[in-house]
Amino acid sequence: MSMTSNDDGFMLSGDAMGAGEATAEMPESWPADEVARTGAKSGDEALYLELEGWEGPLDLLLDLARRQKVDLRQISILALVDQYLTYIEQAKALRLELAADYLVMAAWLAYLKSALLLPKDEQEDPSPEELALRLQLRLQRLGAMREAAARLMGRDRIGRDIFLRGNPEGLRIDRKTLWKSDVYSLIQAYGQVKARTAPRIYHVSNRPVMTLDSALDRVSAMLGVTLDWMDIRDFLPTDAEPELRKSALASSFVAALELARLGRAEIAQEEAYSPLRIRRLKQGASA
Amino acid sequence: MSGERSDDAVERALEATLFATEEPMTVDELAVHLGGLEKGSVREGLKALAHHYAERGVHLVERGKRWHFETAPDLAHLLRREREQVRRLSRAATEVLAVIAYHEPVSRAEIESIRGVQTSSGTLDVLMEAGWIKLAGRREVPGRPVIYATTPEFLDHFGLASRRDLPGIDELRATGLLDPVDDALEQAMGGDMDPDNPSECEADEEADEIAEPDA
Amino acid sequence: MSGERSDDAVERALEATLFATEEPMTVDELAVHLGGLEKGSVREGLKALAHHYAERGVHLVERGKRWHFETAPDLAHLLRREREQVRRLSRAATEVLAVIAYHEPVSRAEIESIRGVQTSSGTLDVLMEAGWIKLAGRREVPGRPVIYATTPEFLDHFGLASRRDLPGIDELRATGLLDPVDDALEQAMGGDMDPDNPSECEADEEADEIAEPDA
Repeated sequence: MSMTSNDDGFMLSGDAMGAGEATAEMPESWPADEVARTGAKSGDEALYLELEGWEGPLDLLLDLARRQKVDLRQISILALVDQYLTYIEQAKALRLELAADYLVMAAWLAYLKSALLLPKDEQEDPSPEELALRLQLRLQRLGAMREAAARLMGRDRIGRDIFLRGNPEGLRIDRKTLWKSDVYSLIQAYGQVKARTAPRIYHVSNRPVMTLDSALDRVSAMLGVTLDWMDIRDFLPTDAEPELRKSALASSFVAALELARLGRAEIAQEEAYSPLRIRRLKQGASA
Repeated sequence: MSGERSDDAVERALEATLFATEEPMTVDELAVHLGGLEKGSVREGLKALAHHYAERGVHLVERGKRWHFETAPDLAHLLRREREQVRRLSRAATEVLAVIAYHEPVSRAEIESIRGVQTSSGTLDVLMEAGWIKLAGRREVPGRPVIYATTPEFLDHFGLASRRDLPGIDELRATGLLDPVDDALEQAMGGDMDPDNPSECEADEEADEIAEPDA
Repeated sequence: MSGERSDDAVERALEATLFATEEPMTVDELAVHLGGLEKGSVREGLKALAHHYAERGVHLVERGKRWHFETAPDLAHLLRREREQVRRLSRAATEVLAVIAYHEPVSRAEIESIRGVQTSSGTLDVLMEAGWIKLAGRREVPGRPVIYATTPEFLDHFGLASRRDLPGIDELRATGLLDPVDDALEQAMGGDMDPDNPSECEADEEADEIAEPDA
């Protein structure tokens, strides 16, 4: 008995709402057990108190359908509607709080019932027969899944009925690196080490410059020739390369400043960027 | 003679490896682990080994293409632990698991249309945490809903070699109980409103045609 | 007949119990676990079971009065396998190896002075792991630094009969391998490297070392 596949499958699926009791039986025997249990308690009230145990109206409908004790494909939808509506009415009478979806389902079923009772030619689209069939199909599918769940849970399960090795040694894979190189890389690397660390000789090439001293000599000498203003550019060597000219200009400018400081020359510039002019000061004129 | 000997060696190596492993192993994994053995000989070795253990206290079984040793089911009464090792599932979780297993891959909306109630997010979480279901991508329809499917661990836990072993799945499929309600309705309405006998319907073929895109 | 059957049942029960247990078990524990079985039949069952497994991939063994399954000793290598992965030596490591090969035995400080850059300890570790260099004692100078030399495996791997097969400085120059470093480096590094800044160069090589396994 304890080894049958459906045994205690539902115990494991019991939810927190005291449904362990409700689910302790094989699902096939639900309706009968439900009735029996309901009878054992004081009639309807006990049944309605389980309202919270239903997972929504479809769930309740399925259970009611099972009470018809026929194949779900042969249930009478009209009878089912009556069962449901009676159920809801009585729950209301007992002042049980009903979730909205139960009431919505009740209203819909009441509509369905009246539509089913109307003459055929007054039917709208979709027809009430179609709606009833749809409901029936849904109940069949839910019923099928519920049974499947019970059978699944009733299987021999690992950790409950079946056990794996308690203390497996475990498999380990150690990664090992195989290093690879070759002779060419080796001697090339050595060549590079040697080349990189070989003693080096630094060559500093002579760059064409005019030193401050030679500029000083040159400017003083040229200033001695005349008392007129001279453009600083006139002091530069005429045949100089551009690089030497730059150096000569800088040195000559510093030389001019030096001579001005010594009181031997004066410097004038009419405005920014205009030619810088230099002329000799008469000896003693500034003193 | 030497062939026999080498078969024996493969069998012993497989036995030792599968006893020692902490996780079930596929034929490929076993072949690699045993130093690039041919998959053919691994398969043969597994078959021989499973046969050897068939009547013993431990069995060698294949679950979702992965092999492991486990205790024989008929010895459950000796081994059942006092400390419950198996997660207790709520009825809702059990039902959701069944819907996913029998219909996979399914979206949450599809699960809800079968069960007729909303699925609390905790329910799917519990099943994911147990390692029995996984996200299986998205359905390429408006809204691109996430779809769910079962895992190899699910097959493992419930002792199923594959989903074809799901209890009653063949009957469910044959009776159309795994088809969407709309398809079944189409089929039933096409005929004489007789849902019991859809094969007699004239519109049978037509219904199939309509059903197919949804499948 | 019925006696045989019950022996078989005990054997199966012992097999499953010892397979599933997390700890090795004594005869007493087994007897209690199996519902107050006689210790005599537990002992006999264990003996029969040990005999059954004697030639298999796992053995049933007694250690300090406790019984458990373990991998057959000759298959222990299956539990710890090595997987080999081929990696090319980084340039930094190649340089260090070359310096050791040309100058052995050398200390780390000497290697650094020859290379003009610091040597990360990982580089020497890699060369030791490869089996190409070994510790060759200590230099008898202050600090007694460790000195390194190449191994026969080094000669093997590089296809050298002896270290004298390594080309001399003159030959290196002749083949252009001693060309000014700027050119050689520029060629090697695509020119975006500053040869005057050896520490930067070392950092680059370390990066290489890390990057290489992906290559």
